[in-house]
Amino acid sequence: MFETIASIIKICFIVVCLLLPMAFLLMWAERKESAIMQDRIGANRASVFGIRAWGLISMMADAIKMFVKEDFSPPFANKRLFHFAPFLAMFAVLITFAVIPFGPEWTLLGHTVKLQIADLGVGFLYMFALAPLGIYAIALGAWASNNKYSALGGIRAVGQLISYEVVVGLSLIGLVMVFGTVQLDSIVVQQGDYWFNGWIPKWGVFLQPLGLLLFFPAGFAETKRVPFDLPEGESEIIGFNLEYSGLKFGLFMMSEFIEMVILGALLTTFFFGGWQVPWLFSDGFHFPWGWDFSLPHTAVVLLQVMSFLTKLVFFGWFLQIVRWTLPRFRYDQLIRLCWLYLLPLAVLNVVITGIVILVLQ
Amino acid sequence: MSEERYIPRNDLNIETMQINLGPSHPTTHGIIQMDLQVAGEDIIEADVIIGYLHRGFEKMCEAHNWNQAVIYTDRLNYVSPLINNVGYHLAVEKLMDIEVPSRGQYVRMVLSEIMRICDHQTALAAAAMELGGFTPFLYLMKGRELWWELLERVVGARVTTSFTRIGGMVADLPDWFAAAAEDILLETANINREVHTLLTRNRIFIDRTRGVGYISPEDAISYGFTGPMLRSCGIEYDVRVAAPYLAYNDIDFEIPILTNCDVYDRFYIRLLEIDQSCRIIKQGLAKLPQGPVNHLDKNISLPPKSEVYGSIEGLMAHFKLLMNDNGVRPEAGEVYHAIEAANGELGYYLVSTGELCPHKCRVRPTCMPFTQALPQMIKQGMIADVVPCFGSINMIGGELDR
Amino acid sequence: MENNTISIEINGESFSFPPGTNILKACNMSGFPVPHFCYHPCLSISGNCRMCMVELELNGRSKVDVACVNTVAEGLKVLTDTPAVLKARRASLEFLLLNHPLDCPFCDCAGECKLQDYYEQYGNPEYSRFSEEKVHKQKRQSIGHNLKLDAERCVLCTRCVRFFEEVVGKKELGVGHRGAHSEIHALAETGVDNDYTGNVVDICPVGALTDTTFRFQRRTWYLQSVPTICPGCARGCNIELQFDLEHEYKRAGKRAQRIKPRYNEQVNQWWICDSGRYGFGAIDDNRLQQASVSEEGQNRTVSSNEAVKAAAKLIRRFIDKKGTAALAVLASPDETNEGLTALRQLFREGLQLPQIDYRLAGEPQGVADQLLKHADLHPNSRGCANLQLEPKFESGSLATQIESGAISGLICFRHDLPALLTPQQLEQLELLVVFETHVVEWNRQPEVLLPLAVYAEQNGSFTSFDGITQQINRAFAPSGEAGTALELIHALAGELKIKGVPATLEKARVLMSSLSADFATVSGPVAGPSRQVSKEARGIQHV
Amino acid sequence: MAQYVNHDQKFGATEAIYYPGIAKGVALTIRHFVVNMWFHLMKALRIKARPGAITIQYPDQRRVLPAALRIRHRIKLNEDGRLRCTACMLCETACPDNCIYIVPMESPEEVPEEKMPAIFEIDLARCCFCGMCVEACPMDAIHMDTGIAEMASDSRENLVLDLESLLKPGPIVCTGPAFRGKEILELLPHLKDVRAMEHQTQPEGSIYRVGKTNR
Repeated sequence: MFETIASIIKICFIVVCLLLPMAFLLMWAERKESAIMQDRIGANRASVFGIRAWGLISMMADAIKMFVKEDFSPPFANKRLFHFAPFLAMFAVLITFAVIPFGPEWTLLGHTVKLQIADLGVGFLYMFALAPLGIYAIALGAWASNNKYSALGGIRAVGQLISYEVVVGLSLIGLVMVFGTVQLDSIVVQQGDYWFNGWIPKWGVFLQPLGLLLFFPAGFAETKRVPFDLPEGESEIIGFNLEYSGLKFGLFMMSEFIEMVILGALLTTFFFGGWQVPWLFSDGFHFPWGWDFSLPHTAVVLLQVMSFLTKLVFFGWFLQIVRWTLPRFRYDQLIRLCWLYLLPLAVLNVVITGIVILVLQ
Repeated sequence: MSEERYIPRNDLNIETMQINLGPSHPTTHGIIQMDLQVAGEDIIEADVIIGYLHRGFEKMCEAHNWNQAVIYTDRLNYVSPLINNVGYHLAVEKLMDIEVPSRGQYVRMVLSEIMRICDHQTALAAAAMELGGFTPFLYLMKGRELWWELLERVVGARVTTSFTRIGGMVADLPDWFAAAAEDILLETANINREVHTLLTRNRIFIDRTRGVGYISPEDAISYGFTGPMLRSCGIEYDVRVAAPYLAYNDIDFEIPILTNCDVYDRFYIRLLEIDQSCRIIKQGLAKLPQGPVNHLDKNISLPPKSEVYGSIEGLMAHFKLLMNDNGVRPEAGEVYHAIEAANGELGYYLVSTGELCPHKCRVRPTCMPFTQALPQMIKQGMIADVVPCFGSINMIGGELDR
Repeated sequence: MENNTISIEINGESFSFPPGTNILKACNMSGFPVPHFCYHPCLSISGNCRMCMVELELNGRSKVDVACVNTVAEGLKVLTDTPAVLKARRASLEFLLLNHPLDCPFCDCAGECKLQDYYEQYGNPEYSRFSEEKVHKQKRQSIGHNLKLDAERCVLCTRCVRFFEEVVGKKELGVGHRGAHSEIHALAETGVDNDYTGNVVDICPVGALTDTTFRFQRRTWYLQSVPTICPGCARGCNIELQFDLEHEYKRAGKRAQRIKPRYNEQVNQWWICDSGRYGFGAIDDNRLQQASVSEEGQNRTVSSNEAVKAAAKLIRRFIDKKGTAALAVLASPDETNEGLTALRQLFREGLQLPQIDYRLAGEPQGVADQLLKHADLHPNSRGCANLQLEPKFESGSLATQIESGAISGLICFRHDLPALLTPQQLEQLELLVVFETHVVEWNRQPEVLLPLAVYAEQNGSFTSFDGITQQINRAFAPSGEAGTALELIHALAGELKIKGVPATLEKARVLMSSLSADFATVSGPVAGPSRQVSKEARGIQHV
Repeated sequence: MAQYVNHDQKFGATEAIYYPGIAKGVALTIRHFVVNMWFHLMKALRIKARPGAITIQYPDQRRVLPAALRIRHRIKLNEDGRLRCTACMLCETACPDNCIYIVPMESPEEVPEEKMPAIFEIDLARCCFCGMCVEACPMDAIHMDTGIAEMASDSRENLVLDLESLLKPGPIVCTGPAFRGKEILELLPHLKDVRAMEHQTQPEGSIYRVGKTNR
């Protein structure tokens, strides 16, 4: 009973308090952050009673506009698939977050609650099984629109996402080999170890630097953002969502931003210690230079959840910076990058990791 | 840098798809249509359809007198209108066999070079943005904005400058101009550095542009390329050197040549030319001679306002120039005069029959040959290559369709 | 013969002239125009403007002198543009401009002002050296019903004084005061009063004399011009009709702006009378715009085509019922020869109508004078007579014929029927087809009323009282739906199935030249409206 | 003298792999972000600093319009309060767009200038703001210096300025927030100098108006 209630609360927390607000914030950040780095101010004109809240009201106005805007569907579209696709896209991204741990185990009223919706044995394999559902959403939406540009976008999306799905998986194999598990929770817990007398945390970034360099672009490509925004490529083919408007366009866009949140969460979880705070143990801080602070369990849990969220926000910010700095790839270069550079390197990474593990054993 | 691209084999009997890129498409800044036959992402056939912005510029000039026609030249290459003004009036002056005083020549040269910077910055910005680089776009636009802020204070308008007149300019440069330009030159160089960092040293950008839109030097010549497009094919031709006009002979500057004939070089050469234009502006302002900017003949340029308001002679000369049946009438004859506009050789062919209005005013648009060569450039590539190719030719609808 | 010509050298070329020719005229004739203000070929030599400076060289001695006072002499060498001459002209101009007010912005003469033209050609390249206060004189003096004098602008060439004295024969203007304060005065309190006052505005080389009808209406450089013939009387004076279509979308209506005389040695020389000059208002005012048809008391507006069809039907029915003798045609002496030829061809040759006339008893007559005015107020009575548009009935007895019932149908071109026939007489007509240019108050609505173009709206020719046939030219399109007589009669003939009615001006010309010797040559320029012509035309005063 | 110089590019190892170029670019944009963010922060904390952005918040902030700017027309009165325009129609003649329409009339006896406009219309829908009318005016009557840039209208008729609206370009009152454009000047010091110098050299009474037009 408690488990069920806790799960429901966790799902609500994740969706209502984490994913949607984060996606919303990312949309806001996309505008304000790009503006600031481009010496602009960004959206700030909408106001309620004179309050502009640094453009947040603009975002709300946008959201309202999205909801009330005419929901147009092209006359020769396959209506059923056309309407279905955006919801599938949203579903696919929301469901993948289930396995990501956003906090440690929390002992509450005698019960131990894992701050993770589902601690599946298959771990992130679950994600790689479900995330490609988004590809169907895009392909279906693009095809159902009955538009040549959309169709091109859909085809690009399928090619790109499926290719990079492989690299995403392979680049994490090294990590799995190091930690010996596919369970995300256990990967995060293991990143609480330290090297060199506790000076350096055993984060994935230090264990698998090449893995990070491979996972980062591959994951980025999965979010379909510049420089990997070929399915959209608004100056070339306008994109798979060309015919979508109103709420359904909003769903596509939202799913894209949630994908960014997920990418941030994965980067955090795999390479940056998940909810771990350096030198924070279950009873408090133990710094290698000898300082100790003991903290109550709840405070530690909250700090660790905060740590997870902070890392998430940082990666959100960083992904935006990268997105607004770079030009876009060309389709053949993108595919070549995947199959000729990233994939062999990922295999190499697995081999090297294996050798290193063998040597260390 | 980039490997051999997969080229679709004809024996596969690929069914092609027709795609109309334009007339209103984000890539086609300006209205132009590209009719593409694609197999997948590869372009098999390409055709460029122009004429969506045809306003009858040349015909309209025939209904306006020699000075009034200058407002139409603003609307040719609306990114660097002042160069068009200068070119037009240099042609008229050649027809009339007069020359503006040397200060006027320097002022025209400096303003032309400022416009060249603005044009290059806009072209680069648009090209960068279409490749997805929105940030360099805004940095470059910021750079252009500084120049426009300055020009607005001198010329009185940002786009529709209409600043030259037969025998001179509407006004002289103010005395604070050099100091203000100095600061903006620094900022321009700084923005150039930023663009180098963001784009020209970035592998993604290099991949997107290197080897793309190749056109051989022979083809470039036979299409009639001029300007940065031609010089990026390794051919040394610049009107400023081949047939010096204004004060370019007194200025020490380089004309960059690149030899790879691709989009990267067209992009890069514009950045280099911005630097050279900065040099010209600096030297021009330093050497700016004293004296009048306008030709002093009362039958050519308007008398000073003090004379118009204060003496019957000035008033009559003023009326004589402005009344319909009077005004400037070049002697019957024809002339072709070309200048180095931002995009290449901008030529005006004028025929006078001794009337008040040009009998014929024909423009050699700079971007017309580039647009003609566009199908050849994009036929080798993919849909995504249309974007940098199109960006690199810097097509300006106003000038192309006239 | 050799005694009668004197050969001189102008700018190195030899010319020969009859003795007594003045040098200015000689230069102008030889293609070396000399600037001048006071000289006019029709007036006596005054020699006061000092603008026509030329260098005269005789027997090795040379001097710079005015060209108008000196006459040609054997072996004389004339140089018209040596530096000395240019310097002298420049100095003269500077003097003339010393006290000239800064009036170009509101001077009507701007654009056709000799001062402006000569300043452009010969003036000081520097601007003014004069920094003192200018002499002020009275502006805006009314010196006649149509003349305004601005004494400040006057350069005292005295052309106007001499014109009244020598051409009109009445001394009406004079010069008063002395030196810089000299002014033109009207000698009578009421100002000048004769029939040729408008001409002094033409010959005034600057904007001192302006015409109240044109004053501040349009700027001269907007005007387009077309050479044509004055329709005011049978003299056939050559005129330039000047008009303006600029911003026509804003000011519908007033197109004709003024009339200027056009030089013709045989007819009017440089002049026209005031009634001809100020008659242009009729071109645009109160014009009939649309055709109308009256059926059973119902009057409705129709297109010209429909009206022509209706007219043809009615005429055909009338002839079938009453025969040709009951249908009279009143042609118009205001129509062109070509229109009249078509009319003659349709009604006399085609329909075989016996009753054709061009006069109507009681029409007003003018007063003739010595110079230009003629008593016949129609420009083409001679043309009508040449085409034998004479009736079988006694001229002037149309009214009685109508009353007696001999004539019960009338086709009328441009006669003021309501004024000349009684309402009873009009009521008696069974059929009344009227071609009219202006709106007329009808007490009996014509069955068919068709709008007709006036002389400014068509090409054609008029024959003056002494048999000179001269070309008139179309300035602008007919007002409203009006058509020319030629077009309408041709259309009517088509509806009546009558062959042989000329459709074009050229065909009508061929036909009419076989009818009278007067029509053999049509003199005068054939020209459409143009600014260039207008510039030449405005140069009328630049003689 | 100009000379041709070959500038061909050779790429090295840093261009062969993606990361260095990307890292440099990202570093550049991060620098921009941090610097601008710092000044935004300063501003949020009400600490005097230059603004973090170069943009101008248009209806609230307005650019200082330069004296030379060609913008909506007006007709000047002379020192005695009389109309300067004498309907000489040179502006109408010089106008390449035919957008000026003047009907002249004779002025009352007491006015020295004999002629004045009865109708003076400028059709802004046709006007291309080339300034040739100002150049042509021999009476210093027409000027394009009102600083009014907001001329939009929902009908063509409203775009025709008559004599009255040309004489009174509309009450120009500062109803919006006070001008905050100084911030941009501080961001771009050279422009500040331009403005300072311009104000030194422009004669008194030349135009620039800031704030909302009351229309």
